[in-house]
Amino acid sequence: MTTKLSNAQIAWRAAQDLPDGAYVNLGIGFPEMIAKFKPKGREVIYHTENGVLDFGEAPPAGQEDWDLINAGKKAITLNDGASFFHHADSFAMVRGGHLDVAVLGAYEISENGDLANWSTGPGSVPAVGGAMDLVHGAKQVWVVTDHVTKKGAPKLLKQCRLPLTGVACVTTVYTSLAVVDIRNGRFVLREKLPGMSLDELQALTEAELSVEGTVKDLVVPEV
Amino acid sequence: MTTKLSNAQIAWRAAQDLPDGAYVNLGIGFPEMIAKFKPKGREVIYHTENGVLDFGEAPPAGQEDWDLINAGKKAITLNDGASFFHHADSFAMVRGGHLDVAVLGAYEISENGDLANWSTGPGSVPAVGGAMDLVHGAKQVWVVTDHVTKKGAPKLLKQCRLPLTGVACVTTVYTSLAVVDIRNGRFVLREKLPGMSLDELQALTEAELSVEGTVKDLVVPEV
Amino acid sequence: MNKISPSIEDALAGIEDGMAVMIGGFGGAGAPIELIHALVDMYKKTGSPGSLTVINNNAGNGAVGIAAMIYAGMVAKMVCSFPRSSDPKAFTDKYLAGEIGLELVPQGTLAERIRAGGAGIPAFYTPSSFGTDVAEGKPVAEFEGRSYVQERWLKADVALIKAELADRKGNLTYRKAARNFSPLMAMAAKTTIVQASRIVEPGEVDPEHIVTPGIFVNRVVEVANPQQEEALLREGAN
Amino acid sequence: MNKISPSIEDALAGIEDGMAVMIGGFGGAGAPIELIHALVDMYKKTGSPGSLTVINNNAGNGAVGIAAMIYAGMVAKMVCSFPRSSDPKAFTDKYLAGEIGLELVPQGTLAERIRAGGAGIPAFYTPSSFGTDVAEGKPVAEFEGRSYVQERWLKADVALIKAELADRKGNLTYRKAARNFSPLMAMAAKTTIVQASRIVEPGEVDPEHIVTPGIFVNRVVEVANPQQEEALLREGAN
Repeated sequence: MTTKLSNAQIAWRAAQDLPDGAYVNLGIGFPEMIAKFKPKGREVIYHTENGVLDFGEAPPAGQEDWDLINAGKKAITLNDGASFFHHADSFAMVRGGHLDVAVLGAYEISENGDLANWSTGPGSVPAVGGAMDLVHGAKQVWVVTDHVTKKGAPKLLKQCRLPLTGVACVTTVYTSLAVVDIRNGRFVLREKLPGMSLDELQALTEAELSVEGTVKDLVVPEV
Repeated sequence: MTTKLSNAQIAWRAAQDLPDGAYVNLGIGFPEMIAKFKPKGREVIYHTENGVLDFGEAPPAGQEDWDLINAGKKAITLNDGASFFHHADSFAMVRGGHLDVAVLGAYEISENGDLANWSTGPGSVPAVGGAMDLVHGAKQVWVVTDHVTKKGAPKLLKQCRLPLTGVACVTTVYTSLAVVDIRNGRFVLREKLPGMSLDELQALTEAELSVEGTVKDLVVPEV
Repeated sequence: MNKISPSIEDALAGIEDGMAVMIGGFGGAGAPIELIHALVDMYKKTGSPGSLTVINNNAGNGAVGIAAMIYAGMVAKMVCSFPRSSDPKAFTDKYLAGEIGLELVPQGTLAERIRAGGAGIPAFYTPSSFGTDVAEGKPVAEFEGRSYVQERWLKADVALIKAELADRKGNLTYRKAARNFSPLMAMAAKTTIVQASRIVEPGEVDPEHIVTPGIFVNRVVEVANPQQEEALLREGAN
Repeated sequence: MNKISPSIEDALAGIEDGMAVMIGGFGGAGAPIELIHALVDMYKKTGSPGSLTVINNNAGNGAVGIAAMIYAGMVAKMVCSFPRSSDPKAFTDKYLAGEIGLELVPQGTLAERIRAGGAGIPAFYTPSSFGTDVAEGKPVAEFEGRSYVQERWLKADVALIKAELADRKGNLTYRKAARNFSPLMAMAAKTTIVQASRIVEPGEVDPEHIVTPGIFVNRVVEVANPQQEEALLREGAN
């Protein structure tokens, strides 16, 4: 029995929800992993905020062109139909509502969809990048994250404690234990690990998990 | 003795002040004539607000490409080094202060540089085009105009009576009788027709014509 | 992903009464004549789509393009900068008779408002029109000692534009000054419908040369050898 | 009209203490390494230009490019979205010691503020950063039921950018994702200085393919086979 999903498994689960023909921005780091698990037969067009649309996989080592990178500064390749544009046009795509899905990581998510993912508070160097733009404009904003912090504290909260990235912006959270939609200011549980009771999941979640209809089993292959 | 300059002569005079290497927008109609009189040896790059920089003369009749036109909808040709861009980029050039000179026609100009050139008041179809943008942003805004209306009334006024195109925007007025700079809210006479006294010119000008230093003769060849 | 429509009629499906329609083109360059005339035919046949708000720099010329829409009676309002063109009779008559609305917008402001609509910028400040009748009722603010007028974004339900090359993913190039407002309108409309002179395979156009990335485009229909509005007018078409 | 400078030193002339300098590049793509390093050499030799405000998406990486400027001590303040890169030691140490300023700007807002600076738009509203610490002190307004933050334009005295092709009139193309902020910065600086990998004759680049029209460019210097920041970093350069 799986006690929690690995990051790769969370990415796999999120990838199953990518709509065919969608324009998608995968945040740097963990969310980038989603591309690897895109279901076969679906065409997804990836956007990276540094000015490339419709890029493909990483090139083989040694064949990188360092003028052809994504927002995570990783080397990429182009699909047929790719295009280049400057940063203002790139964020017009983001802010103007042209992306179907943006996926980000999170420190904390609140039940009204607030996201905190850019600052752990004073003392460090603050860095926000494109996150504050990406949380606005995309039709769906997904978060992929462990369900709890490394210390075991809930990350799905009534209110975020850390500095916010955006207000009321997250639409779905894919965690190591569950898939949770945010609707009308509430966490609505869509799927949970089959080995876990609702009470057990609720104990690891600060805000109330609503149930509307059936909660499906969150079943993910080894990846 | 010339009693007044023709439009072509006004255009000739304005053309003599085109700086070498300048980026210039010539308003549709009368101002467009200025290009014809550009002094030899000076390179001037013309901008047209519908998205072409560095265009050349009209093509021979019958060789027009109607996808290659200026803001006056006249067929143009391209110089080596021309470029195409969309309307927002084109007006970024205008509004962003990148043009050296914009030249427009006028119904009325006031001594503080207000311009009225788009509406003769109620009853007609209003049409403003790019004029309200062109009067802002260009480093110099020139007006070419007859010194008086067809009925003989002054066009250089204390205050405009017709609806304004822009406030305090005109820097120089090239008229059929004089060249007048606008400085610190005053008309400063730079040149006048040699056959005309200052009093005679003032009588055709509603606002006061200041004199700073010498007034030169406005001498223009037959063109 | 295949955005290619099999026919102009398919491409135009879903345009409804009362919609706001952006139409590319400046003067006679870039007008999507075949899309416009198919829409006029549709209106003449079915009485719909009518009561449209049409956004373009001009308000029609002669009897073709937007002028044909106005003559057909399907336009309730024009949003434009220059409704006086060389032959503006279609608009002028209806306007003076009070039968068509007009929102007059300075050309640069029109372009910027459309871009803002596409870029998710609900409002911005511009020096254009400050102190003029056109700014009446709009908020004014001072920045660094100079006065500016607040303008709002402009969006539309549909954009009809003309491109030179297009692929099934919706990537576009334009031809010369026919580019004008079209890349902006493609961004600002819910549904962007393109007539392209030639459809190519994805990748045939260098990624450096694509002007409108496919993300801004919904439907593409090939119209080889499209009519050119200015040429039509000069031929005296009506 | 000839905007070609005979040397990098000529191209960089007139950059003074305290100026705001926009520098193209995102991560390691598009950084004008040769211009930057010549400026660092100039500072090391003459003590000027110092106290610069540098505008870039990042705050330097390793010991090359902007990091070299920071190590040299010529940067008073960074305006950027992401000062944490893979090796941000140059900035981090100075920042934590209080020896360098930081204005943190969300990436899309940074791009839009620079474009606004170039386009004569003194302020605009964006949803980005609403309700966050980054919006503190900024005016907020509601449009169509949603809240937005007012942001101001961003301009600079100088822009240093890297292009692929350039001609004597200043027309530019870029290479792949090295385009990023450079076309915007070219618009927003009083003096735009370009290092181009190759200088061509006007007309050699198709007018449809020019990305930055020459009106936005003041000086061009050819740097054939330019260094690529990311490649330098991976080679362990310092």
